[in-house]
Amino acid sequence: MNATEVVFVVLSVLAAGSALLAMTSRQLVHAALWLVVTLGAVAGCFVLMTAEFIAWVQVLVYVGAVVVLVIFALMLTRQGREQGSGTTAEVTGNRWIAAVLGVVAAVGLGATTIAGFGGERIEGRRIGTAASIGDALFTDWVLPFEILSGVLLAALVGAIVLSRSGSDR
Amino acid sequence: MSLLYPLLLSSALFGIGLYGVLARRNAVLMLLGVELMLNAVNLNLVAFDAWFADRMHTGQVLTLFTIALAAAEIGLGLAIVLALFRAVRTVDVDEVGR
Amino acid sequence: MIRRWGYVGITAVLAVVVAIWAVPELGRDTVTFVTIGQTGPDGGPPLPSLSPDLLIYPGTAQILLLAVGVGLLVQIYSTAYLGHHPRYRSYALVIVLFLIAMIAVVGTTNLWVLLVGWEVMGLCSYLLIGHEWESPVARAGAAKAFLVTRIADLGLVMAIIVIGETYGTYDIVGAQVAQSEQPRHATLIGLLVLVAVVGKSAQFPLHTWLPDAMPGPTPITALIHAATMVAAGVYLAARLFQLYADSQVVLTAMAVVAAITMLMGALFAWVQTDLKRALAWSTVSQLALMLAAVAVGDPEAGTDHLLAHGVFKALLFLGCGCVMLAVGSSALSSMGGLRRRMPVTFWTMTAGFAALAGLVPTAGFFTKDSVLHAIERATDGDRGLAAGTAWVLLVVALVTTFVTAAYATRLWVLTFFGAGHGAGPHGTLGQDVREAPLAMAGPLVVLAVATFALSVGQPLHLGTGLLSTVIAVAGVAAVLVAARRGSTLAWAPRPLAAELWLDRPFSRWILALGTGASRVVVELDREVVDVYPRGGESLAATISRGLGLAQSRNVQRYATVLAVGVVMLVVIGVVVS
Amino acid sequence: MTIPVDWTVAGPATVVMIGALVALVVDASYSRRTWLGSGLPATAAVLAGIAELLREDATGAPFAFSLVVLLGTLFVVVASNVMNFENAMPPGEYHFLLMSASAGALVVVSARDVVTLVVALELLSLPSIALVGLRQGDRAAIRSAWTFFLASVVSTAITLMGVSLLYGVTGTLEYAGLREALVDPDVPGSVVSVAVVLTVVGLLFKLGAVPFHAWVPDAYGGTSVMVAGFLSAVSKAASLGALLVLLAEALPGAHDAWGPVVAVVAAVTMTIGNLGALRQDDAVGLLAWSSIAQAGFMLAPVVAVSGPYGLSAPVQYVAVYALANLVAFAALAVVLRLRGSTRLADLRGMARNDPWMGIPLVLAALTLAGFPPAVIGLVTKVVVIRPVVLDDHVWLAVVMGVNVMLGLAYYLRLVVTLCGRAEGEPYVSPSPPISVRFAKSTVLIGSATLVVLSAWPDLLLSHLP
Repeated sequence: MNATEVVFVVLSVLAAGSALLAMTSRQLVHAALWLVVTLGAVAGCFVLMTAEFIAWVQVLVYVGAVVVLVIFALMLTRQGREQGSGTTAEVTGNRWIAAVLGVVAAVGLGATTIAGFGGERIEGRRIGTAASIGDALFTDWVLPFEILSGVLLAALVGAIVLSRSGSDR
Repeated sequence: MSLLYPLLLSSALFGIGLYGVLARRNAVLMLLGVELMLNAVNLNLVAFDAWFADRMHTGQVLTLFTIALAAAEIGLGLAIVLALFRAVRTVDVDEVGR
Repeated sequence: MIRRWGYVGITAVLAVVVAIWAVPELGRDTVTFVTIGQTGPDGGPPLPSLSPDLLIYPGTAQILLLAVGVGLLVQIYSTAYLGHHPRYRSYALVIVLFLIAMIAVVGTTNLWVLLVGWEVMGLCSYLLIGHEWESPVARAGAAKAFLVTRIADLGLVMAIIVIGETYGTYDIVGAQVAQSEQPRHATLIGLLVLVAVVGKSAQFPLHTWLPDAMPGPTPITALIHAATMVAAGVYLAARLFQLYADSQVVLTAMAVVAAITMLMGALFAWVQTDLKRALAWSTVSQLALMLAAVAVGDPEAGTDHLLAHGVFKALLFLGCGCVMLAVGSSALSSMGGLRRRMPVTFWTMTAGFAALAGLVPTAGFFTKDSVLHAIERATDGDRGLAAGTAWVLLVVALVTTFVTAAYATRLWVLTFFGAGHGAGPHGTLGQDVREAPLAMAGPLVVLAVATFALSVGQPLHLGTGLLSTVIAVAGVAAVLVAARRGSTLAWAPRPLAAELWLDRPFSRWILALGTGASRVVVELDREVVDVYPRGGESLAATISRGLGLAQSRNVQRYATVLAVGVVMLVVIGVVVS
Repeated sequence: MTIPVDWTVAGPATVVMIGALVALVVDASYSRRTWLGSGLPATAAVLAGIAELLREDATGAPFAFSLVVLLGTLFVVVASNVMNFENAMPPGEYHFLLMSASAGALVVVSARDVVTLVVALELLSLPSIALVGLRQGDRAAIRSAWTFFLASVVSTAITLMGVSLLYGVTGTLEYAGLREALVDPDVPGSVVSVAVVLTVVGLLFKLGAVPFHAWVPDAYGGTSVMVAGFLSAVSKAASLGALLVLLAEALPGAHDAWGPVVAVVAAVTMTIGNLGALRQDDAVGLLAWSSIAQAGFMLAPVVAVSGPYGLSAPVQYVAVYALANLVAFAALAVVLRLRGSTRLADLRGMARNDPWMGIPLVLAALTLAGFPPAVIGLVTKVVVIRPVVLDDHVWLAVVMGVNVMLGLAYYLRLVVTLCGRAEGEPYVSPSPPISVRFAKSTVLIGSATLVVLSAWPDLLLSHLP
């Protein structure tokens, strides 16, 4: 096990642990913050796999935008009747089925990947420079890229029109 | 580096995300579970891209798209949650349905 | 008035066109051209196409003429019977539509056209049974007829698909040509056709809809539920006979169905207290006789009897309509003594009952004789049906002949003789009981003439002819003697046994047996046969209520179902591959 | 530098997307809140998209599905006239979202790689979700949107996981590359199975197949009737087309993995859908459940996608289904606008007292049931059962037969209700505004098409692939 692998394992444990905390924490804002840790750790994993560009996008978009949005939403939807400031059961009665399904999904996927890719190794070539990604994006993948702009626009318009209150009509 | 490390981390994150979606009472945190699942996918894609050293960078390009799609989804999703909160004054999924 | 005759005119034009087309074909017995459908891509079976290729078969010309002839007479009859009804227009138009559909069924060689005609006939039947939709009985009867004949349609659709897949064509002639080269899937096709026939021709166990269809206007009953639509089932069996003639399974099943139905129908007809329902059960029984002819390998005898039966049963139903118009009810208890007041109706219906009973020289005698002869020939066992089955069938058919003669006589006596049981408080017929108007009596005369005319040129089989005549006369005589001795001919056996039949143990035994058997069959019918639809319905309702609970509007539960589903699908995908 | 875009794929979608933007901008500068401001540009754009599609002179299943999508969108846009744009629905945003989803549907069926497919699927999904929630100030609408949204993102995530594994075993996401790579005997079979099944999930979700169906009744019931019509016709046709092309072009090598899954899903879907429809007492709810059952019918021939009718059977079925469903939903939209209710009890006798809307509804129900006189419905039922039989899935064919019978039960209940006798005082149709008449005309044109097709089914059967 070389140094890269050691760092990767540490980051993995960090990511998985904070993800678990994010999904079980009783404090809503804490959950969002644990998610930031997870996303950061995953970005670190990207760097270790030499995908630097993806790592920066992950940090910018997720940590910089998505999580901020989420925290805003959590604030805006804070319920009036906060019994003990959010220490009520933050999971539903569904949780045991959910836990079983989560474990089944994780174990199933893990077993599949072990069966399919056990023993394979990633060589340390640099794959993720901004130049090479940009080149691929604007030659081979230009059509989905353009469609993506449509998706973002449509989602934006949809979000605006949905969050506009009914009273201004 | 062994290919299995990122893949196993991805499996774990996917399972945890699924649990979150199915178990969290708060609608916003259910969305966070979805984000975790998408991150698991991204890990897979980048790992395979690195393993193949794909000249078309299919994996990384799809990862970029996934991140953008996740942003679009969460934008629309939070708008829906806010509208829902205005309509029924709660984001508790057990009560939203009633 | 002029409008009403306008519809008659339309029907007449239709009849003339068909006559011009069909009459020259009457004597021919070869098919002149063959059309085979386009084959599909990669040599697969052809696409379902609805090309309008019409073709007259030997034998179909008569059926076409029967349909349009009876249709025309019914249309004329209806001007008087229903002419003042507020929905007369839709009624008359539906009859025209029905006739066109019947022409499509009988005249086409394309199975899809046949299916369309078949379905349109079913729809017309439904609309016309429910014509008096103010009455709940009519609505229920229409719905029942509709639902039960759906089963027949399913059988037909699947039969058509199987024929198409087997022989690569949806053309009847083409399929027959292909079959003569290499017969395949005879049993499957035959059983599916049998399902279609059983539903459409009201055979056991799907027989219940036909008697319940009786709230429909009487002329319609004559047209659809005696002469044409129900006969289409038998016609289909005869038309496709070649495709399943090799399968002993099919022929045996058909013989069993026919045997059960013919006796059961006759017994039911015997115990009815309502003239129209009795005639309906009689139709069920007679259709079974035709089906028996097909089962023993002589479809021509079946279609011949279909023709004769179509004429005399239409006559009986139309006569029944005249009687109903006169006394205002179809219950036998309100009839009686009509002989002098309604002479035309009396004499024509007498001819009809004679034909039903199978008495010389009516067409009914000759065609029934042909059927019996065909069954008798099959008892040597080399016509696809096992000898034992054929013997049983023959015995049942002879018993049915006896019962048929008996109930025909009973109905005849109860309708036209006696004092007029329920005719009024003073025991005399009301003054308004008089002969039906010309537009109604005329068709009766035409049909009565046809009942005799059709016997011209029919073959005569001396042995079976004598036997069936003896049996029929015995049946007639037994009832006449009973009536002469003052029997009310009511079906309840106890008073009969106490008052009249003491000195005739044999007759009493037959009657009691008949009544008992009828009771058992009625019970079986209600308790056993109805269980399937009821059971299926409640099962579906339960499951669907469960689904309602699952549709909880809780997103998380939906997502859980989704995730569980994905896991199960992955397992299926991994395990099966 | 040339940008490598295949315009046969992108052409119509680009035209429609530009139309969406134009509609949004025109509406913003048009003072009155009516259909006219954005509906006209939208209609023009769809027509231009159809012209563009025909100009490309394409053939095959993607072309046919694109045509169904565009004609369906045209129908929805024109019939949307019926909606109350003054109060409840912002017209500009409505048309923009509708057209965006339509553009997504166009790309979905003509995609040639999984990346485009995934992104286009989102272009179809996200605007659809927004459309469902668009009725402002309506609690049921936003609730339905939430249900739809969550189920949609979860199935997207699952699909993406499948796609990532597919990429892992093959090293490519282009259909042609996948097709070659999966034939290689060295690919790990278990991973391929898992990957393929997970990938198919997203499309099955859009199709509304069991167990991904739960959003359908809620979403259809909560949203405006024409949006439900769009989802049931256009969105469903597009996802079926995408599934078909994906399985036929990219994954034939993994037939062993998805064949049984698709067969089981089809059988369960049609059964559950029909059973669910049995207990509905609202016409829209009935159509929602029936559209689940219909998804099962269109899915069944997919098991034989490599056979002689594998591609043509679902295309022909979905074309007729989409037309009949649109006619039904448009008629119900008119009814809802004029009478305020689509409950079956309130529709009693409609074929008699309001024949211009009642009879098309009867015709559509008969077509969906596959019951003459709507011959075309029957013919397409045969068309989808045939490949299943040819491919030796006898049990599935039997299930289909049973479900045709089950379906008859509730479709005919609808027909009988419509043709029955109205109780109480006779309904007097109010004189509708001109916009509603416009919507009515689409219903009549659609039902006339159904009649023509019933009289001459070859018109459809020989012109779609």
